[in-house]
Amino acid sequence: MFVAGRVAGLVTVLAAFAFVLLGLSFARKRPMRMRPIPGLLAVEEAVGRATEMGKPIFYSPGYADVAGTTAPPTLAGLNLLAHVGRLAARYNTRLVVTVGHANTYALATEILRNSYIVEGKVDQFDIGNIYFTSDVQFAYTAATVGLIQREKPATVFLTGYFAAEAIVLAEAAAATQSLSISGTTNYFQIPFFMAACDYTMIGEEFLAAGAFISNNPDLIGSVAGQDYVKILGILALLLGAVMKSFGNNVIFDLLKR
Amino acid sequence: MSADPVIWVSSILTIIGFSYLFKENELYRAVEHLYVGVAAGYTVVMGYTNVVNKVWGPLTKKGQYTVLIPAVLGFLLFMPYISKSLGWLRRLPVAVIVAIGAALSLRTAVVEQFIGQLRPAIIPLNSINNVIITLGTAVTLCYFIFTVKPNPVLKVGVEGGKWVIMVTLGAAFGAGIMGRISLLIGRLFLVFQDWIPLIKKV
Amino acid sequence: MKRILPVAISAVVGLILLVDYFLKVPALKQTATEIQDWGLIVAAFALALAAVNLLLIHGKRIAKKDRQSIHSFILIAALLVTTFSGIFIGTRSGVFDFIFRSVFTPLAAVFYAMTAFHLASASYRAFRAKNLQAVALLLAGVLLMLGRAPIGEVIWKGFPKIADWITNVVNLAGSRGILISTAVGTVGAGLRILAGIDRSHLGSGTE
Amino acid sequence: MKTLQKLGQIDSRVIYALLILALLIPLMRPLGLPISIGKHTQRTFGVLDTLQAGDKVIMDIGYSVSGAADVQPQTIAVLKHLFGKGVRIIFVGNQTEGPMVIESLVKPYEAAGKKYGVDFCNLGYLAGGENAIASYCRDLKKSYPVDFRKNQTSSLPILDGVNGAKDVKMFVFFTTQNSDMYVRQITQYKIPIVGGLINTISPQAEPYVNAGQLAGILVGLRGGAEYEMLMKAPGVGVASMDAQSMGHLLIIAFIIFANISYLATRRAGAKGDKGGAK
Repeated sequence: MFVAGRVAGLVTVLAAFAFVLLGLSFARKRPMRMRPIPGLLAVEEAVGRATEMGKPIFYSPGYADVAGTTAPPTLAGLNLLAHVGRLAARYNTRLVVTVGHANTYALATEILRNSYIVEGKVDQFDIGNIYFTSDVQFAYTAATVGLIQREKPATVFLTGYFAAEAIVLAEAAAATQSLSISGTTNYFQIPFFMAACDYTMIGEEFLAAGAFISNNPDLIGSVAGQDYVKILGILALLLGAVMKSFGNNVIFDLLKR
Repeated sequence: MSADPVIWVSSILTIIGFSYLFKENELYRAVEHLYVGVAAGYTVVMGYTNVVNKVWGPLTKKGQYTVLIPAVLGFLLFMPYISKSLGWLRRLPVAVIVAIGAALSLRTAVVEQFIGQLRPAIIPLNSINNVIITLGTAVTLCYFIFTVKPNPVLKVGVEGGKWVIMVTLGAAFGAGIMGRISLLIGRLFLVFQDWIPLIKKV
Repeated sequence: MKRILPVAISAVVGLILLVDYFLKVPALKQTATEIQDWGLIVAAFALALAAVNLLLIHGKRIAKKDRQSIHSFILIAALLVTTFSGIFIGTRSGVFDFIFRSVFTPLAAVFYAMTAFHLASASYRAFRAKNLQAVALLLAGVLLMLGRAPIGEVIWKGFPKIADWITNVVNLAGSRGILISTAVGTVGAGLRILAGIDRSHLGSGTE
Repeated sequence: MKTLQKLGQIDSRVIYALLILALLIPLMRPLGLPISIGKHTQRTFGVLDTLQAGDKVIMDIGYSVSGAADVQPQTIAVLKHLFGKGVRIIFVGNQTEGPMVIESLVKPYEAAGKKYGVDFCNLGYLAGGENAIASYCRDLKKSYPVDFRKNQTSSLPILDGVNGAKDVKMFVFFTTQNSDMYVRQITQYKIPIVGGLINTISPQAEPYVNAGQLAGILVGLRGGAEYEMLMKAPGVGVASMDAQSMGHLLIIAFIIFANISYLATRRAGAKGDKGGAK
């Protein structure tokens, strides 16, 4: 019935499912709190800076699609865009966006229009500020860099899915002396963001930020559920190591099953 | 200089590509579009080959009619271009691909990455390096816990996690720079060895 | 129908593949293999999606006859020539090989290699140690670069050892932590999709 | 202070030119810096060296041509090793470019007498990413009914008795992507997996090597250079190493300079603020 070597995995999957459901039910009952994330806390400051300087805010969720493997970071980027859009509408600050993929473009326009509606400023919503470039990586990059150079924004958001172009965009942001907030799940690009941007959200930290800013209890609950699995992992790891130091292999062997 | 037309064309395209660094220009934009077109066409050819091998062949030569199911599903991907009211049918093949992807990565991520990486991290704490490896893994995990109420233990974990992650990202930073330099060296070989023989061949 | 059917398909497909992996059910083996194969075929069809999109967008641009239409013309011509030579003359033909080696390969490589230049100018202007953690990142990166390039060893024998320690000890711990955490994320996301909690991949519901 | 500020305003194009010179000069006039063999390369060589004449391996050419410069030298050196030993290689391609790259890689060997279908075969590209790997490892001939040269795979002698990854001695892949999907999908077949990686992703593969899930890795162009040394056949990899060194030194110099001027201006800025308050 069971496959040797996969039993521990099966138990983990079932536990994870239970934990996610548990997290969901908690999150649906009452709002959950999240550990403060500097990059997220800086969002208001960043928008305020643009308002004070009278310069635009630039936002890119990346060139990727909202379907497939690039979906989670792109969607997190769009969730954050909705929030930034509301702040921009509230403070009457221009928000310029570039999007690379047709599907993402459709969602981004829908989301931003909604942000302006919520703030009661639908008349100020200008679809011309959302640029659809190309889903070809470097064509998108060239267009985005050109826009950053022309607009000289006070604040640059590079929050979504980014690959090799990350360094090019981050450098363009630094060259215009703008405050930059970045976030992606692509680990190979995070160091470049980290070195060149003012704030960087790292991997899952960015996904969690996107979930919390969306106010969607299903997403938040699932973050909580995953936290429980991680805690379980940490406990198994530490306990196992301590026991192994004293020659006891119980936990180590359990994980072999 | 080389007499090979492949070397000539690729070197000239390379130089036009690099001309962007000097100034964005019309030629650069032209080769950019050329690239997008060729890449998309190339991908279509590969997809076509797959479909011929996996659908047309089995259907006509072996009479395997079951391959029609995925073929129809594949066709439905293009529904939004054909009919507005039936565009939603695109969701069916998308549901299939996404579910396969999710299930395949879920089932092996838990065994090979979650359990498979927890187990080798359980090592006797008998050397400084072993302690760093085990504790480092634990605090890195702490950094990615977001919803648990802050307590002193978790705070120490998160703070420690930050440092381990920074050094880890530093390693990725160095490796990333190395890789980019290699790629540029590759282009220099093309232009200054294969095309204009400035670099001696080994 | 529009909502439930795709979710039901995802759930059934997912369940079959999960059960097939975790439990010994010989009856499912063939079905699971078949489903995976179907996925390959659908994915092959999906490869043409980008081309169709490009043809539509750039076809419209050519019809508009604006300044950019020459670029769109180049794009469509390149797309069609490549496609036809690959399909009708053959992938092992001289024409297709020429396009691949003299146009596709160098252009793919040049766009990627260009990031090396941006990296150089970023290291000159943008990579700044804004806080102690950024110092740790930059320092680890520089030490790794010195340890991995032959010249580092010539300057000081210790550099490769430090680079090894960074990668094999600290990076091992950090990468492992990230890996485990990402695995949990993958499991969570997978479960959400298969259980129909997360339907974002099916679109926003307006189609 | 002023010179520092002026230096900070150098045109980007000057920086680009410096980078080209730093790489081009050592390529034209090699310094011949010694290249020591790292433990990853040594270990990987040892693993691949256990293969005997007639053994079959699956080799996934999973790199894109955009990143080929970092990975291809390794591939060439490993092919020299394996073909030289008489190992039989089943090629597959996980990126669309794969099959065309494979054809160019095998060309010299085919000219030298290696027989298609017996000593090697090119199964081509299979769409689907991770699912493609999972599928062909599970059922090779179902996933690939026809190879890239339009032969029925059931007619290829090299595939006699090979139904999946469990029937070969080893799995070797070269990639510009992540190694995650290979580890996830192939570890279950209990055969050694060897990965040739682009530099960028190599630190993340370290836990897999430590856990034994990857039997060995080769890292970027340097890995290729080291393998060339072990094969006593210096090629592009070895020829690039001096340039690689100079490139690193230049970038490090840039980073150090940038941070000195950053610290200096920040300190000057802090003083200036105080002055302003008075």
